[in-house]
Amino acid sequence: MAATRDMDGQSELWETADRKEDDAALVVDVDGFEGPLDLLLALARTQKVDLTKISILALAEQYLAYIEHLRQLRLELAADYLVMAAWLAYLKSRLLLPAPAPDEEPSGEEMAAALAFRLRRLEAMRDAAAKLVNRDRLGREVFARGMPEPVEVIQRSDYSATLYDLLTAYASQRQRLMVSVVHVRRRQVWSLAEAREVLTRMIGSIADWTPVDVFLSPWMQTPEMRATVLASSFSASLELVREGKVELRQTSAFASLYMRDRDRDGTEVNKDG
Amino acid sequence: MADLGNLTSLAPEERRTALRMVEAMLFASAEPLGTGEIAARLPEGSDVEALIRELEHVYSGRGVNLVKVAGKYMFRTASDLAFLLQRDAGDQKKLSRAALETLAIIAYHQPVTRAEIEEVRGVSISKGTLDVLMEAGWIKMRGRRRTPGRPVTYGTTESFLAHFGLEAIGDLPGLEELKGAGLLDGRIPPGFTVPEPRDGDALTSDEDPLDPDDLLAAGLTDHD
Amino acid sequence: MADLGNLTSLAPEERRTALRMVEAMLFASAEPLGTGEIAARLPEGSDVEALIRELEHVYSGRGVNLVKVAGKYMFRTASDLAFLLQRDAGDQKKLSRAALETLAIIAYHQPVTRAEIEEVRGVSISKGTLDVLMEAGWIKMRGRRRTPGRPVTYGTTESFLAHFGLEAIGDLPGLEELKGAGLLDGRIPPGFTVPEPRDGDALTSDEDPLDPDDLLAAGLTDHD
Repeated sequence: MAATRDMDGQSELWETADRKEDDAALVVDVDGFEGPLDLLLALARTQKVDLTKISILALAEQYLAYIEHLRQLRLELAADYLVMAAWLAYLKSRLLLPAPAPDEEPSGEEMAAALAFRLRRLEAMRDAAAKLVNRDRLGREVFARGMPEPVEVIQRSDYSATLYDLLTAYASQRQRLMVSVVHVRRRQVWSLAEAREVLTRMIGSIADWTPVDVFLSPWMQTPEMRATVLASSFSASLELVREGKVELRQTSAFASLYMRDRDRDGTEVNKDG
Repeated sequence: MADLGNLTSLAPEERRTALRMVEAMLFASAEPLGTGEIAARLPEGSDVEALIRELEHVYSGRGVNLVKVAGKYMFRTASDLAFLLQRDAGDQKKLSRAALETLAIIAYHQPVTRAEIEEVRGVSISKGTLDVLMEAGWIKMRGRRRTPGRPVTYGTTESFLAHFGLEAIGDLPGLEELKGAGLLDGRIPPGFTVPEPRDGDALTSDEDPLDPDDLLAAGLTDHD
Repeated sequence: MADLGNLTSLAPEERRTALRMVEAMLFASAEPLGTGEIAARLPEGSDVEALIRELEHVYSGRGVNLVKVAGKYMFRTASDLAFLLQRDAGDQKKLSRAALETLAIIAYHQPVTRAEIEEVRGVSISKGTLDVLMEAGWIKMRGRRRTPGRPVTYGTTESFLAHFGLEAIGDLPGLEELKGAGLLDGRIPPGFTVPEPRDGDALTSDEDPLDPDDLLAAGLTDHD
């Protein structure tokens, strides 16, 4: 076989390409053959003649003997090996016995020629496969561009961005930040949770009725904040009242809202009671 | 004169630019490009063939060559430098002997049905074998044979040609000898019909197009 | 004299072969190659630098150029011919503004933690933003900052450099260059600086290596 160019590569590709024609090597391993035709081809090679000059009769006998040998070893044989054996036995009889009256049946010679043709064709295809596999193959011996730049078909979607995009993005965001550094950073919205947290922290330091806007004043330095701080802390303080933690007092509509620690007061009440 | 006019009328500078463009396009692609694809991006009236011939010449002795495969052009490394690069080919798929033989039979006998492949090999092929070849992108379903049962016919793909460095199916190694020996042509004993390998996707007179279902089933093989 | 001896002692034929080898290697490689990697496959004593300079020269006016990115070499379509390849760029995804800004901050401020990125941007970044950049192969986890919580530090990859055509991170323009390019306008408050980006994977003094778990979690980002 021609498949000897690259021993390592070949044996991977050709699994058992170098099966020997040796009779002895044909031991019992029918599994190694790809069907009866493959086995016949291997046997034919033992005749060491051109396949066009092969004796099909001798080959048939070889095959039958081999199968018989396997059966004596009580090996299970796939059905197609046995079908081939039966066909070869029939072929043998047709070749040996005088031809029956000419009819539609192909003659023994025609059958033998057909078999010889099939063997030659199989061998030819094997050689062709070997020649194919020994060509300079793309990705094995010869290589395409390793880093193709997408032209025709784009297999995977790539992210596109230019250095200009990158620098623009960086510069503009740094610039944005520069601007916000100049102004005092402020929160636009005081959340209920924040208000509640601040109020809770303060409860302990409230001695007596204290206007809520007094101790919220540090958070209300700008008019924008005033609304959100008042709204959130009012809601939060109502929550705290409901939970019995503070008391609220307002003398009249729109007057200042006063707040004091309920616990402190509560203890007094308890003492009183 | 009219035909050559376009080329010869190019100023040297324009010609050089066109050459650079062809070079860039072919170099950028890992797939073979046809002259049509190349021409589509060149200035109108460029003589693509002449430009390619010139590039072929420029690169002929280099580490990278311009070759024609599957009727298209691609750059690839020079084959004498295989020793240098083979270690790059780490994750090659290993083809079984059965798969390789099947591939050869499909290549030389296409369009060919599964039954015909089995007839040549004298053994049935496992479903996996054709799948592996289709997955590798080397074979595809072509159509259906107009015989009872309408069996699917198989043929090779463009990437088969590219992979094995063939310009066309007619360049398959030993094709002429096989034909001459009658192993591919009609001179065969009764009961054996072996069609000749045919190029191209055009269906033969005894092939029908695939049904929509076949195309769905073929899936990845239909990309070419 | 001793240094040059190796090169000049090469016979013209050997030199030509070595040149072809370098050309083929660079063509076939799936990533940029360093001189060390190239030298490893050349005959002992080859002057890789000289061979590359010659190849660079050969390709300098061509449709494809040999360029140096991230200290390594690769072939790339000549930039004036990029339009030839852009026709098909339709499938490319554009990076979101958030991703682009995050990438830029990582590039300039690396090694940088997520909290630091958020500090520079003034807004929090979603996990998805970093994932997109990792998926694009442009950023990677470098290590962990030696501060409470040991946050992961991010940096850019070699393919970031390759994509943006930078030879090194240090090539990113500084404050003055950004101003010069009109990207930053004149009203820059005192104390405003643009960091001098640092190159290389070597950990800084306040970085620990990544934990083994990090590497597992990083998955696809670990290929470089």
